[in-house]
Amino acid sequence: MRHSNVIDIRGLNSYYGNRHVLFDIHFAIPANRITVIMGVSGCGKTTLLRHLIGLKPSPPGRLLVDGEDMGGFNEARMNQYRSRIGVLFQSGALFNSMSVADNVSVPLRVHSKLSRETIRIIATIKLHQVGLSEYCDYMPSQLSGGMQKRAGLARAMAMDPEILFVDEPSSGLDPITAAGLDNLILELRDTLGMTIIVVTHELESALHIADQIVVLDKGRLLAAGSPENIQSSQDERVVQFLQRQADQKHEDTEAYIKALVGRKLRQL
Amino acid sequence: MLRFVRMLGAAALDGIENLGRLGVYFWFMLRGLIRPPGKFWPVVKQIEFVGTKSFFVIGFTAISTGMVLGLQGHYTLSKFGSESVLGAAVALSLIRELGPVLTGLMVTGRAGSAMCAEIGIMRIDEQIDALECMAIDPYAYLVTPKLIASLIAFPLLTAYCDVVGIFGGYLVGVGLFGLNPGVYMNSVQSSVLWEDVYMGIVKSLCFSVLMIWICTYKGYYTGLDEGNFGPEQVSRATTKAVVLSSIAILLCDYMVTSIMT
Amino acid sequence: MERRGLELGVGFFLIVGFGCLAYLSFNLGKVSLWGASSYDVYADFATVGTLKTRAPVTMAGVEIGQVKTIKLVDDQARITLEIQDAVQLSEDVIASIKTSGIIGEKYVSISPGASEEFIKPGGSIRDTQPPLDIEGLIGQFVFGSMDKSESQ
Amino acid sequence: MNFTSQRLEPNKIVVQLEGLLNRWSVPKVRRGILSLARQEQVEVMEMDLSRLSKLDTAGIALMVEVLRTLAGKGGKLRLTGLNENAVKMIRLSRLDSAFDVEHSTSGGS
Repeated sequence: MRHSNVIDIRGLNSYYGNRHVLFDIHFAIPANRITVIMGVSGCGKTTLLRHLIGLKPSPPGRLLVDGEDMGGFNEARMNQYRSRIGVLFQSGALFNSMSVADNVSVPLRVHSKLSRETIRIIATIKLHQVGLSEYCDYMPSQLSGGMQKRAGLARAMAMDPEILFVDEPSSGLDPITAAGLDNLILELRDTLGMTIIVVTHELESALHIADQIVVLDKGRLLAAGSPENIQSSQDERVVQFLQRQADQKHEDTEAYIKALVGRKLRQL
Repeated sequence: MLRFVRMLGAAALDGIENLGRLGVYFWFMLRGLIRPPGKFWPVVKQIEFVGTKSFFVIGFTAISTGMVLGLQGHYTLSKFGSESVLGAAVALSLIRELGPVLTGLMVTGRAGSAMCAEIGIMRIDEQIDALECMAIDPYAYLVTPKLIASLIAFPLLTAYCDVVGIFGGYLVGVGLFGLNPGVYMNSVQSSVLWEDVYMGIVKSLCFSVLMIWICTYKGYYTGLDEGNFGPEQVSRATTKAVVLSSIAILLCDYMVTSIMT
Repeated sequence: MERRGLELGVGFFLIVGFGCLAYLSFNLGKVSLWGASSYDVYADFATVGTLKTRAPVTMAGVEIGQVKTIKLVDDQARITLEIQDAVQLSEDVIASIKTSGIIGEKYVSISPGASEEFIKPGGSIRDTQPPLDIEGLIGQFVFGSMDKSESQ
Repeated sequence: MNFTSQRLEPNKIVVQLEGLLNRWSVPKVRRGILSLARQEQVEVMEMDLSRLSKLDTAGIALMVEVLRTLAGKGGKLRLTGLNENAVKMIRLSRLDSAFDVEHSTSGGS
């Protein structure tokens, strides 16, 4: 019996050196659903993502995968987890020394005994799903940024993952392609029952695809819930975020002056 | 005063940390030998990159070095009336010393820098993260094929450099100074011992390991010192990689020479 | 097609590289692929002069081996000669240390013997002649001690 | 993963697939199924997927290969007994028009 929550996050704190970037994050990622992590740039979205895919080690007991502590994963267990996931990075992260189709083939070539022919067909199918089947033999540098990102998604899907992580899918894409990607993500959930985690700052797309929205602000969890819940939230900062108001109180004045003149305000 | 002591301590700790990481990196690089993915084609590609594409530059370096050795050697030896050992002078200095060192330095400049930049770009572009997320060992996938290829290519390039260099000396000695070709070749033949050739091979193997180790390490940890990742970090890492590996090669050259003679 | 170019380039590189390496090792470095094709023979000399290890060993002017080690045993110099397998030394050969040219290197010359028996690997050459010692020669001539046997 | 084949007519062959058809099992059965499709007289292959419990993209790719082999000599590939999972996978791969699919069993649409 499958755990209904694929990933449980229980009070996750994260640091870069001495800088505290995530504060006590608590939420769960349900299976077969789309979870959207939102927030303005620099709020810790990407850091959270790096914890979820095991690129940044997690402290013990704070991150559970199928009820198992990810902080205690050894290398073999981590690789087993990673064989179940697919990740699309912000930049697409295509290997620029090989063609687009070869990029999509990499995980299959390393992790399966499939023949070259079969792998080539799978790569073409995946590229077709993202609308790039005519670009199989192009080099990544010959593609636009949006196309690179779509090719990256094709590569993330190459192993038919159970869990798909997508970092900023629609940034840098034209609205039509972005909508196409949103629909593909919905289709993946509906047809394959994939668990999908999307990191984005595009509200419209988030409201369209999400089953659950998680809002982060300055490393803290602001709200988590269904899109309806988030939209009807009374919380001042959530409302502000939703209305995309310019963040007036972003920097406190005193710190600003201090940064400018190098001393405290009252000393002036 | 206290501040100075603290700075010294911090620098020492930093150095130890770096050394430790360098050691762990070396271990991961070796571990890559027995880990998937398959390495045959990657190694072939790297041999092409390190070996075939260095042919011209090594050949050019070797022939000009050989000719200079011929000129200088002839000038010095003619003072003692022993031009007949010109071949020995050229061959021994090339095989024991200049061949391995010049090959090491030239290949570091040509291929080592490119390797560092390649891996550095993969680092800042999240490609190494992507590899890890596909459960592919980035060391086994990226670094180890380069190591194997260099271990094969370096001794061969060195031998090629030696032979071309000896021919360069021949050109000057025989062509310019009218030495008897038989005398030159006989002097080469009778002076060179297997031990000399062996030393050259050992040196080139050491240099190949050093170059790969340092250049790919610097690329792999691009931006680590500064804590941020950007194109300027790649260029900085590349510069550091070339300088450090060149120094390491020269130091190692001295050590191998002193141990083996 | 791209792959063919790659294969061609790498193949070319390997051929030239191994060719150069083989030339250096076999032609210049004088390595024989059949490593165990020599055997050791000992010879004791009263003095070896300035003989060095790896000096050639010749018979009738043809190189048949080289000097492997030089050691002091019982106040005498014991040298180990590495002789090629194809060459068999009669029991009664004479080993002498000679000089090539005036300032040239010392080498070991072996003059052929007549015996039917051959020296086995690990055996020793009984008759040896130390290098020509001009000072000693003059002394002998002056003091007339010609009958003193110089070799045992 | 197992498959059994049955020659119905000289030019028609029925392949029954059983179990999982995914990237682990495809390499084991690929050669066998393709050699069936390559037999000279065979023009129509019918793949019975009713006992197939799971199908992933590698399985789809195998079908594409069979289709390609048959199409090269004017033959056809027919899929029967598709379960919901198979129908979805084929639709997701945008191949529903390429295969001759029989939508009779277990409502996929």
